[in-house]
Amino acid sequence: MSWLQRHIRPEQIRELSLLLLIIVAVLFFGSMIDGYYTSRTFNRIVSSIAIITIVAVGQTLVVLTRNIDLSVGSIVGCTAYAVGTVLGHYPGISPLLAVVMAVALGSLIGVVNGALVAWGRVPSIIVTLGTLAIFRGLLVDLSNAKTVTTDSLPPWLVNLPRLNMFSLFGLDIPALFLMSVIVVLIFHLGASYLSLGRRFYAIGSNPDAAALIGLPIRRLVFLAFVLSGSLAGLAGFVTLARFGNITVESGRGLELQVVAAVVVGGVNIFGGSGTVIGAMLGAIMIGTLEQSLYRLQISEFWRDAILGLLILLAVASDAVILQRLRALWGRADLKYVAPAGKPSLEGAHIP
Amino acid sequence: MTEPNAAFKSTIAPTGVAATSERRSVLETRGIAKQFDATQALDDISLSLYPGEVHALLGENGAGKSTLIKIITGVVQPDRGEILLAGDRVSLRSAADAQLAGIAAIYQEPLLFPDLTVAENIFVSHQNRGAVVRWARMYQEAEAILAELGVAIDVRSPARGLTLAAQQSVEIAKAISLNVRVLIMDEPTASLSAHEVAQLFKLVRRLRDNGVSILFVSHRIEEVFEIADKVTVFRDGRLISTRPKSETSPQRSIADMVGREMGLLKPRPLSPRGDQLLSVRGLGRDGAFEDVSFDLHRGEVLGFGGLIGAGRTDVGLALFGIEPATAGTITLNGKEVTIRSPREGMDLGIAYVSEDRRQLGLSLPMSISANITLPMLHQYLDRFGLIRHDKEQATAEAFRKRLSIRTSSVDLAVAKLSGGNQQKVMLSKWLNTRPSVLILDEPTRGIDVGAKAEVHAIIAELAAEGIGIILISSDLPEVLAMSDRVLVMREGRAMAIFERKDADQETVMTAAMGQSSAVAGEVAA
Amino acid sequence: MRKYLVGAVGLATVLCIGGVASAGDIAPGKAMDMVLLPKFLGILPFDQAHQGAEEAAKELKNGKPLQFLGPTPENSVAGQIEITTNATTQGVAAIMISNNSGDQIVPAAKAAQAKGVKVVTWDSPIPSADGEDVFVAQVDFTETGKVMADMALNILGADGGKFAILSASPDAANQNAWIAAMKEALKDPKYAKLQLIDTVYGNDQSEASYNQANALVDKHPDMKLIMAPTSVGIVAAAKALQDGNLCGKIKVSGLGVPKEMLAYAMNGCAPQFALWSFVDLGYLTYYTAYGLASGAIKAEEGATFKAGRMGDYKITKDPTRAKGLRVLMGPFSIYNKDNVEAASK
Amino acid sequence: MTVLGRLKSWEGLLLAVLVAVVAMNVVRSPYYLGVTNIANLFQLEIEKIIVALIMTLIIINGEIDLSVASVMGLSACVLAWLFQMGTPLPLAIIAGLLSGLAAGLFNGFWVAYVGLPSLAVTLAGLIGFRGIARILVEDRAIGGFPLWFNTMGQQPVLGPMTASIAIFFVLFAIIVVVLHRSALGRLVYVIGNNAQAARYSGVRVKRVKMALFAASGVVAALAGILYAARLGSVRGDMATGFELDVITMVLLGGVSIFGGSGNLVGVGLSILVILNLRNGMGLANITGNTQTSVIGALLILSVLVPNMAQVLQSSWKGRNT
Repeated sequence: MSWLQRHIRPEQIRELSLLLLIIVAVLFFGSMIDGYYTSRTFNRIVSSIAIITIVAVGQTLVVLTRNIDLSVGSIVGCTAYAVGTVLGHYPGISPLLAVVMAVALGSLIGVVNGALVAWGRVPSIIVTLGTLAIFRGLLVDLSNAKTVTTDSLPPWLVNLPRLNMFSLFGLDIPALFLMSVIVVLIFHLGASYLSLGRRFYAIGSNPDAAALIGLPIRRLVFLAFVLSGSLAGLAGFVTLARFGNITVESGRGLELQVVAAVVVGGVNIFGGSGTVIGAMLGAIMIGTLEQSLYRLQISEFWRDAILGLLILLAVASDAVILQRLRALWGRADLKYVAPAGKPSLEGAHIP
Repeated sequence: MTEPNAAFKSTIAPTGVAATSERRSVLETRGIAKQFDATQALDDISLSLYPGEVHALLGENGAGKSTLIKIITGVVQPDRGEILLAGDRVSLRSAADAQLAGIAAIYQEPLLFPDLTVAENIFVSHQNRGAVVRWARMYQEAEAILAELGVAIDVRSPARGLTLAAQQSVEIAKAISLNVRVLIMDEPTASLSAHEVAQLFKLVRRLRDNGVSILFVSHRIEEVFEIADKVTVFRDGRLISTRPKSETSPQRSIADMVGREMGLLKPRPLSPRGDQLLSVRGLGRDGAFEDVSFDLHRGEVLGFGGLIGAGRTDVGLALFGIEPATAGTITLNGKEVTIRSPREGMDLGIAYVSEDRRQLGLSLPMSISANITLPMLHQYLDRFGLIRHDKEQATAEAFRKRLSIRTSSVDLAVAKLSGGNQQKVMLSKWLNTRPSVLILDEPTRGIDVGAKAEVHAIIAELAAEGIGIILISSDLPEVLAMSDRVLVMREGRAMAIFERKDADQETVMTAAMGQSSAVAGEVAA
Repeated sequence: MRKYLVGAVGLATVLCIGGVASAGDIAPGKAMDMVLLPKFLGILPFDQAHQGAEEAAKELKNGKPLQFLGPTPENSVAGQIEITTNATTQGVAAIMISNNSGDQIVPAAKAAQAKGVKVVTWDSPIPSADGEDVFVAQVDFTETGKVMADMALNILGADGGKFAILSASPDAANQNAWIAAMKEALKDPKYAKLQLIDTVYGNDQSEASYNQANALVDKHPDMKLIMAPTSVGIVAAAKALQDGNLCGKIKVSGLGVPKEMLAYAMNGCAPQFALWSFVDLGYLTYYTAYGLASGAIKAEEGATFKAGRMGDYKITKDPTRAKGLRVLMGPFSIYNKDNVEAASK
Repeated sequence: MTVLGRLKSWEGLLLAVLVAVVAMNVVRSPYYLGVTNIANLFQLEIEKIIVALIMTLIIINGEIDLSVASVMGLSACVLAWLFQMGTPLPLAIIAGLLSGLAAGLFNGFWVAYVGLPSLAVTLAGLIGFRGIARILVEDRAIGGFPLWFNTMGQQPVLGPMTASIAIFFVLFAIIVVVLHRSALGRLVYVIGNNAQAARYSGVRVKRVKMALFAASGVVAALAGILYAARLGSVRGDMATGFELDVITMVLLGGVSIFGGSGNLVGVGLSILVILNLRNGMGLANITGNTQTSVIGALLILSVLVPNMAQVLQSSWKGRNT
C-alpha cells in the first residue's frame, strides 16, 4: 500500500480505471461485432474524437478554475463558418494562416466570456449559457443563414481528413487526430510543469488562499476562458476540414459531449483536480461508444442514455470512492521527529 | 463593534517601548488608522516588532487585532499612518507585497490548497521560482525544511486530509521557505490539542531563536504568558499598553483588555439537585468518542470541560441525533430511547445550541422571528397548513423581551445583529422548543463581556426553571462558575466528574490533559 | 441557373401546360404582405427559392417587401408554427410554407385560413392537405420515386445490389412521399435486383448526415449505393465516402444541387443525381400565392394562370395525396459529369 | 443592500422594463393589442413558463435542474410510444406523468441522499433522459392523437385561453401560496440559505430536496404532454434546449443562482417581460435565433447589472472588497 501511496495518487487511479473501462468496452464491442478490430473502426473513432478532444482540453482548464464553458459549441460553429467563408473567397490562403485565423477568432470570442466572468463577476454557467445563444444568433444573422459548401473550399482542406501522417501497427494516424494529440500533450505538460498551469489548479482548489497569497485570480480565470475559446476555434477549423459543408447549425450541442468527456475523464466539476489526459480519455470513451453502438443490433439511440449514466457514475465515483481513497492517502500524516541536526526532543507520534 | 464598558477608558499610557529601543525594529507601524463604515476599527496604532522576540497581541473580539494583521499583511490598506520595515517606509499594496517584504501570516484555519501536494503548498507563493516547476528539486527542499522543523509529512501527498496540526506545520514551513522576518500567528492554537500546542510552541521558539520576529495573537491568556516575551493589549481599536512579560501579569492584561478589574466570574448559586432527567451509559460513536457515562438532573448545570477536540461536541451531537451514537444507552425520564435524527432529539425534548452561530446555528439572511420559530414551524400553521405570521411575531416579541434582544424589529435579518444578540436569538429558537434538556456548546464564544454576563444570567434562570443544562465550554472559569458538576473529557473519553466544590482549574486541567506527555490530541481522528 | 436538360435516363418529363388555351392573367401592382417560410434557414436550395420569389415579386411590382422567415432546424416544428401564427396575427395576405412538420402545422394553418390568409405550400406539402389552399409541387412525387429508382439501376447496373436511403427529417412530408414512391416503383420486376436495406435520417444537418453516412458504411459492408433525396444529405454522404476513400466501391445518388455536387460528380463519387430548379420553384410559388391572394386565381381544380416567364399552369387534384390541390412545376434535370459543370455556373 | 431591499428594487426595474417593452410593442405593431395575440403570446411559450414556476422553487432551494427539457421530451415520448402500441390515451398520459415523477425521484435521490451536485446530476439527466426518449421513439414522428387531446393544447376553452394557459395560471396561484405562505416554502428558503443550519434545526433537508425534484419532474412531464398536445405529434428531439429559456425566466426574475433569495412576483414579471419581448420580435418578423440570443443577453444582464451596481456602490463608499 505504502508503495502505491508514494507513487500513485488517487487521481491517477481514477484515470487508470477509466483506461481499463475503455479497454473493457473495446473488448466487449469486439466480441459482439465481427470485423470490429479493423483499421477503419480505429480510424472512425480517432477522427470522430479529434474535435471533442481539442475542445475538452480547453474545457478542462476552465473547469479546473471552478467554472464551466457551455458556449464552446457555438464558438466552434462560428469559427468553422467564418474561416470557411474566408477560404471560400480567398482560396489562396495558406493552411497555417487559416489555422491562426481560427484560433485568433476563437480566443477573441473567449475574451467576451472571460471578461464577463472574471470582471463582470457573473457565474460562468449563466454567462456561457447566454453566450451559447448569443454567438449562435449572431452567426445566423451575420451570415444570412448561408451555407459553406465543400466546392468553395480549397482542395488541401477538403482532403485534410484523408491525410495520414504515419501508420502504427498498420493503423493509419490521421493528421487531424495527431493534431489533437499534440494539443493534449502540450497542455498536459503545461498544466503539470508550468507554474502558470499549477496556478489554475491552485485557484480552483482554494480561491481564498489563492487570493491571500496574491495570485491574480481574475486574470487566470480570464486566461482560462480565452484558452478555451482559442481551442474551440482550433476545433472549429478541424470541423470545417472534416465536414466541409458548414451550416449555421454546425457544432450545436457539442458542449454537452465535451462537458461529458471532461466529467467522465475525472476532472472535478468543482475545480482543483483533474488532468488534460483524463479529459482525452473521457473523449475516447465517448467516441468509442458513439462509433461502436450503432454497429450492434441495438440502435444508436442508446448512446445518450448510456452517456448520461456514465456521467452520473463518474461524478458518483468522484464523490464516494475518490473521497475514500483520499482519506486513505491522507493518513500519511505528520510525525514529530528529531529536528535535523538537533538532538531528539521527544518522539511522540500521532496515530 | 461597541462595548458596554466603553465608558471607562483606561488611562494607562503605552509604555515599555523604550525598554528595547536600542535594538533596531524589524517592523514598525506609526499612527495606523482604519475605518469601516461607522466603526473606527483602528486608531493611531504605533507598534514595533523586534527580531528574535515573540510579541503577543491581546484583545477582545473586535478590538482591532485582525484588522491590524490584515494591514500588516497588505490585505487591507490603512486610511492613515505608515509602516516601516527595518527603518524605511514601505507600502504594502497586496499580500504578495507583504510576502516579498518577508512578512507571513498563519491563521487559525490554515489556508492550504487541498488538491496541491504538500511541497507545492510550501512553495506555491514563491513568485520567483521561474516558469517551470522542477518537481524533484521542490520535493527535496520541502523535505529539508520540514526536517529542520522536526516534523515529517509525505511532501508528495495532497494537502487534502492533513490534520490541522499538520496543516499548520506546512504553513510554518511555507513561512520559513520564504525566510520571513516577521511571522504573524492569528489564534494558531485555537483548535489544537495540548500536545500539538506544545509542539507548535517548540517550533515558535526555534524560529524566535533564529531571529524571526513573531506576532502572536491568542485568546488563551495562559498560552500567551507561556510563549510571549512582550504583551500588547488592544481595546476598541486602540493600543492600550505594551509591556515586557516581566512587567505584567494575566490579571493586569485582562484589566487592560476590558478596561476594568474583572475579578473571577461570580459563581452561580448552587441549586438543590432535582430528580434524574437524563442518564447516559457507555455512549460512543466510532472514531469520535467512547464509553461516556453520566447523569443529568432537573435544574442542574453539568459542565463539559476539556480541550477543544476532546469529543465534547460529539457527545452533544450524538444526544441531539445529528451524529447518532453507535454504542451505549440513553435513558430519558426513566425510558430508554434511541435518537437517530435531530427531529427525534427535539421530539424527546432535547435541544442543542451549536458552537458555530453563523454556519450551523442561524439562517443569517432570514428574519429574527423566522429563525426563532423554525424548529417548531408546524405549531405556527393554520388549518390550511399556511404560516400564521401574527403568531410568529408574538413568539418572537416574547423572547425579545425575555432575553432582552436588542433590535429595532423582529422582522430584521439576523445578520444585522451583533454577536451577542445573535446568540440570544439562537437561545430563543431552542427555548421555544420547550426543552427539558438543553445542550449549550460554547454559548459565550466570541461575544463581548456584557453579552457574556447576560448569557450566564439566562443559564442560571433556565436552570432555576428546572431545565437540565449541559454546558460545553473551553472557557474554564466559565465552566467552573456555572456548573453544579463538571465532566472532563479527553481523547473522546470521560476522564472524571467533579462536584463544584472539588473542582478548580488545576484539577480540571490535569484531568483534561492527563499526565503522560505522550498525550495524543485526537483532533486527528 | 435555369437549365432543363433531358436526363440521360430519358425519362418522360411530365408537364401540365398541355391543353390550356387562355390562362388567367395575374394583374401586377397589388401591395400585399407575403411570407416565404422555408423548412429552416441555412441551406442553399431555400436561398435559391428565395431568390426566385424575389424575382417574381419584382415582376409583379408588389409594393410590400417579401418576408423570408425561417426557424432553426432543432426547433423547426415549433418555429414554423410560431411564424405562421405571428404572420396570421399580422393579417398577411399569403403564407408560403415548405412544411417540415407533418400535420403538426395544421392547427396554425387552419387558423390562418380562418383569418383569410392564403396558405400555399411548396417543396413539401401538408400531408392531410388540411389548412392548405394549394401545393406547388416541384415535380410529380410518384415520378421522383421512379427517377431515383432509375438512377439507382443505372449506377448499380444490371446485376444490381444493396443500397440504403439517407433522408432528411423523419416527418418531412416530401422526402417521405418520395421514399414511399420509390419503394412502390421498386416493385417493378426490372428493379428486382435492387435491394433497399436501410433508411436513416440526417435531419438536414451536415454533421449528422456525415456521421449517418459513415454509420451506413460500417453497418452494411456489402452496401453499394447511398440514395439521399436531400441536398444536404447527398453532399455530406459524398464527402464521407471520399474521406473514407470508398468512392471506388460505394456510390452516392439522390437529389443534389449541381454547384455543391460538382467535385463529386467529376471524381465519380456521385455519377448521377437529379434536381429541379429551386429558383423556378420559388418563382412559381410566389406567382401562385400572389394570384390567390389578389383573387386572380381561385384555389379549385381546373383553374389556370400564367406564371410570368415560366408560362401557363393549371391547378389539379394532387394524385399523390388523398385530397388536396397542386400546381405541378417539373421537370426533372438529371446531372452527370457531362452536364454538371455547365449547370453549376 | 439587504437581499430584500435588492429584490424590491429589482422588481421595480423589471416592472419598468415590462412597461417599456409593452409600450414599444403597442407602438411598433397594430396587431399587438388583440385578444388572440395576447393569448398566442402565452400559447407559444406556455410549456416553458409552466416549467419556470417549479424551477423557481428548485433554484431558491439552492439547486438547479438542467434536465427539465429532456424530461419534457421523455414524458411526451413515453406517452406517444404507449399510445402507438394501442394503450388508451388517458393511461398513456398518466404513464407520461409517472415517467416524469420517476425522473424527478432519480435526480432527487442522487442529489439529496447521495449528496452529488445537482448541476452534474441533472446534466447527466439532460443527456440521459433525452436518450431514453430517443430509444422509445427513435427517429419517428408519432401523431394521430384523438381530437380531444390536440384540442387541449390548441383550441380556446375559457374565452381565448386554451386549457394549457388555464393550467398555467392555476399552477402559478398554487406555487405562489406554497412558496410564500406555506411551511414548505419557508423551508425552501431556509435550506437555500444554509442547508447545514437547517439540518441543525431539525429540518428534514433531504425530504424537502427530494420532494422538489420529484415535483420538478412531474411538472416538466405535464409541460411535455401539453407540448405534445399543442403540436399534435411527438418527436424524440422535442423541447431540446428549453432549459435556457426556463432558467433565464427564473434568474431574470431576481432569483439568486446561489439560492436563498428571490420570489414569484419577480419571476412572474420576468415571464411577462420575456413573453412580450418574444411576441414583439415575432410581430416584427425577427425569428428564432435572434430572439434566443436576445434572451441570452437578458440572462447575462440580469446578473451583470446588479453586480455592477454593487461594485459601483461599494467603490463609491471607497471601501475595498
